[in-house]
Amino acid sequence: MKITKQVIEEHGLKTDEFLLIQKLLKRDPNFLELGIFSAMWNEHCSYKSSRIHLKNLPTKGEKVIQGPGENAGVIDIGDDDAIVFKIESHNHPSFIEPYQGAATGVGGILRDVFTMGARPIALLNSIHFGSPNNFKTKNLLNGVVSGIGGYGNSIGIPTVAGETKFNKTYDENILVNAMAVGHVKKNKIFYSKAKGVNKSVVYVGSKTGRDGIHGASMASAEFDENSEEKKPTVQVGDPFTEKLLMEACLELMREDSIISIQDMGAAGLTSSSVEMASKGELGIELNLEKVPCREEKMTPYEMMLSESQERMLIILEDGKEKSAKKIFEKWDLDFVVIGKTTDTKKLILKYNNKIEGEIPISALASEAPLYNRKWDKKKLPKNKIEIKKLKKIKMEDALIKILSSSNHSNKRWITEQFDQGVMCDTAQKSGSDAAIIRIHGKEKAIAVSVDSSANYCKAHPLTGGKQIVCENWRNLVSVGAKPVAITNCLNFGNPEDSKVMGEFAECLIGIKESCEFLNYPVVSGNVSFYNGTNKKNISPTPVIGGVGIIPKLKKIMSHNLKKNNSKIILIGKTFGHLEQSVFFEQIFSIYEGQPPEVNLTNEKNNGESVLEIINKDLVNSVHDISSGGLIVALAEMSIGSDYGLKINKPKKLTNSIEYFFGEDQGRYLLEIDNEKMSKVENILENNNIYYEIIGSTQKDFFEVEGELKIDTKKLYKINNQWYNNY
Amino acid sequence: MNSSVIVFPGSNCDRDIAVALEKMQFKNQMVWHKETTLPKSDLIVIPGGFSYGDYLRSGAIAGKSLIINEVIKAANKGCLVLGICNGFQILTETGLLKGALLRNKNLKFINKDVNIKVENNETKFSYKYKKNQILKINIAHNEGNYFTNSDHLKKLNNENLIAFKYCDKHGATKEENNPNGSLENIAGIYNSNKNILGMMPHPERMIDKMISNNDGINLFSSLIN
Amino acid sequence: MKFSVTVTLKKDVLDPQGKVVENTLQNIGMESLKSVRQGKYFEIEVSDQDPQKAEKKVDDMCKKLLANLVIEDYKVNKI
Amino acid sequence: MKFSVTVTLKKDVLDPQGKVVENTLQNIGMESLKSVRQGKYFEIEVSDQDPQKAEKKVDDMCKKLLANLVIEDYKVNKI
Ligand SMILES: Nc1ncnc2c1ncn2[C@@H]1O[C@H](COP(=O)(O)OP(=O)(O)O)[C@@H](O)[C@H]1O
Ligand SMILES: [Mg+2]
Repeated sequence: MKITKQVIEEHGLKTDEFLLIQKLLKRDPNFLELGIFSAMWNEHCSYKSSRIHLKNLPTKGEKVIQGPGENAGVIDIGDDDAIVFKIESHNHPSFIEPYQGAATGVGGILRDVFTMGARPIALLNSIHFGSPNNFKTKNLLNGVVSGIGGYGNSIGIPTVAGETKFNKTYDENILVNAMAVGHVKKNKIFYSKAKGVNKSVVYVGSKTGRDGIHGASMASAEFDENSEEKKPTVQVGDPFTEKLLMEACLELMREDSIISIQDMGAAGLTSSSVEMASKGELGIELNLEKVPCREEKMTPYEMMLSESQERMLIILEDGKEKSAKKIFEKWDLDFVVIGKTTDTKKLILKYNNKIEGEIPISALASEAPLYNRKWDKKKLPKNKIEIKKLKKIKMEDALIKILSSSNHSNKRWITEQFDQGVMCDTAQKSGSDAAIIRIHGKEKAIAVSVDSSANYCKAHPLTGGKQIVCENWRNLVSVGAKPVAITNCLNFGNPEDSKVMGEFAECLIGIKESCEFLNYPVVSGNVSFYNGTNKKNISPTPVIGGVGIIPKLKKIMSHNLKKNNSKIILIGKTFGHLEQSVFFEQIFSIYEGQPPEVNLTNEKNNGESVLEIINKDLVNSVHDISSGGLIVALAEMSIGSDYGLKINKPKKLTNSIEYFFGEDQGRYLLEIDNEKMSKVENILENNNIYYEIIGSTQKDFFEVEGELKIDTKKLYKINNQWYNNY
Repeated sequence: MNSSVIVFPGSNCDRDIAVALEKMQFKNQMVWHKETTLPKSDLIVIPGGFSYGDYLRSGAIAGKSLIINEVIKAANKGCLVLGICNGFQILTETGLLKGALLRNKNLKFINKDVNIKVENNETKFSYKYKKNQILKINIAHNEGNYFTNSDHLKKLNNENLIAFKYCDKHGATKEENNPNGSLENIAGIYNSNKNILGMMPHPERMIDKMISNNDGINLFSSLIN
Repeated sequence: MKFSVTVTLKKDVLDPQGKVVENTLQNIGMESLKSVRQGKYFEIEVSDQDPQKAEKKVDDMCKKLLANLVIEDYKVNKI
Repeated sequence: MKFSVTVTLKKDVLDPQGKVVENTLQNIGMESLKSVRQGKYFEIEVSDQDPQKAEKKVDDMCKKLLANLVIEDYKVNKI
């Protein structure tokens, strides 16, 4: 097979990248080697455009056991318990085949977590679709939701939280990000770093097929006359096999047999073997004729590049092959020793004893290209938009419009398709600020949430980056959890475009600032570039997944109003910032302007005070204020409960639209019993927190003095109809 | 009381039910599907989940497993058998319970807390409940739409073999409270001997107030005595 | 020897899946559509030489596993 | 006019269901079984009179809804 310019191009390699390959190998690569380089050097595996920015993120902390660089991050949650978590994107496959794309996305992230020895205990997802009016959207929504459920439900891990958004920026490129969270004993964490020479390299799991082989190879000569039949395809998920693989791996992990273990994700056998060898500064030799194959006549090229799902690579301690094999046989899975570790620091691929490829590991890993791409800084849009028409808007109409819109409707239609209760430790399900999962058999719990704000990030990436971390932090605080660490999935457009690269760089600066200030380190993550089509990039959409600790779960903190005639306290200052708000978007179709300012000091102080109030058991319910502003947050508190609200006229601001729909940051709503008010006020005053008592709960009506009065049942109906009518 | 929980590849509520049984003081054992003998058991539970991924038809493949023959033998001798969710589906596939569980009428997986009514409280599974007591129990299934022929349906009614029905919070068994299209809102049934119960709702998820409620407890406390 | 097997719901059993497909097809403009029923399809290869024996075997597979005769009918065809 | 449509996974696409069915059939004693692939089956009735037009329409339904051509093939037959 001749390596022509066209073949190189089809492998997504640039001319100078090919020159670098020649230099590193001191010769031309053969076709197999070229395929391996292309797999390892692509953006997805090499992080060549993002690495220099990612390295600025804070990744250390008192509670961090493992930061970025492993299959998933690990944090300490006290005693001998640790939590393993990570988020990953599956955007492109989900657009082509929504069910399978989303399903295999869930499967992939689960493997990242149980590879580390953790039993997965929760799944989350962040899904973004195009405009509901786009004719593709409905089908994509249906497919993605049933794919996520189809995999998660079947494997028996509760899907407990997530976010679903619609925005025309995703019309031709939806986002499907899946996050998995697992629990492990601190002394039983497994890593991917290989150790020792001449150790068995074992392949376990499903057989290898021609799934998802690098699209580039399609036109190559290896696909001959019957190429139609050999065409690479989207991967199909097999949750049943994944369940078996998970149980088998966890069973094997109870013994002392594993030196290192790595799932086969993107670039399958190639990236898993290279990663293990690279981390261990070793070589690895594979005998490809031993690879269990699903199809006949698979070539080394196909085996190395296949992205078949539900497979793992394990390096075993000497003499453990037999006992390990027995476990995998019990679970009806393949278990084959396909190679060994070596001291050559090379990847050597043999097929029936003939060497088919030989590449120094460093050439694939540490010496892979690294780019400092050009990026443009975004200026904060200066002019404040003046809206004279504001006075003409009836608050009730605006509220109803927002509550019945696709983005603000109740997501029950989606979450009821997910098993949220399996494993019997889900103390708080979807629909709340954050889900709460009890650690099995213990009193402690974790809280989890995923968040994004593409509109803010687009308007001003730096502020947007800051804001999502804060919003995520706030969500955990609202359920009484102390936020510990985050994972992030950075969904952006084409990094070769300096505008996109600027969005990326600045979002990361924002994320970094918030994480540092809040002591909220990044322990894992994933970058997805090239989201978009025909030079139209998606709005920058970093997604933050956060985990917090509740040391003793005594009472579930939720945002549903609990009692009649209790007081409502608004914590944090309200300025009435309407630009980039849902109100402007929905009512005036205004998309310009700057996002609300993020004040990290207030954010931290407000949040910590809320936690203090929750911990002292002084509050009935808590809700953070986010998109839609105060009024939407108040409505949400009422909708999920048996009570309404009576809210006073705002005292300071003259314009009530600004007051109620503004999206100023760092704010919370608390429902407090009358007799506990003085204690709460004391805490807030001691901590120097700005707050207002804005009203109280009542029966049957959601009411804002002089503005609106709506039956709570009607409010519920308004909020619950969109999906059923779609 | 000795209980056995049968574990198939793909079962995923096996731990949940084991936790519930142990909490209620059963001496429980997990039994792998490849076993050919059952430990001494007063109660056999076939747990929920996705045995064999629910491939082909939910419960169909588990219905052909080795251990199932032993379950059938034990059941025919009068051993108590409880099938929850996928367990109910497996029991119908083996013929221990009649009828079949079709796909939910909305063709979607449904997970939510629903109200069910105790139709018969005079069995070993249910006597700690009151007749017509309304329970709030979680359902989580794709195929819970109970179907049977009209003769058998008559028999279910005449012989008081309907265990639970989906209802509203006052106990009315209206169509709008039927989550999955099940005939006559049926959520669970007994065999003629009333030693076998199959039900779609998950009582094992309702034994802990911190997580949900306690409405499932009386099923287990009925059984333990 | 290869056989195709189709398994369909019995006439008196409701086929919500087929119904949804039917509605969707009508919604996307297939007016002349009268009805859709959905079922399962299998392609089965057996090594038996004798066609009759082979067909008998496939029939057996249907009865024992592929179809639930409480709710489903099946058909076997040599292909 | 009635048509049958079978939708099957493309040859190289993983068929987890077929695999499990195959294993189970072998386990319950069907030794001569070589392979099973599982797919979907539809019976479609249309009111068109012209067989060619009708078939074209059914073909259209397959392309638009019944099959995902990324991973599936389909066949239409008049019955
Ligand atoms: N945005 C990010 N922030 C922090 N760490 C990241 C980010 N993106 C990727 N990483 C880290 O880089 C490593 C490689 O990521 P990835 O290729 O997604 O893992 P995998 O090989 O498991 O798919 C992981 O340890 C991941 O946590
Ligand atoms: Mg990984």
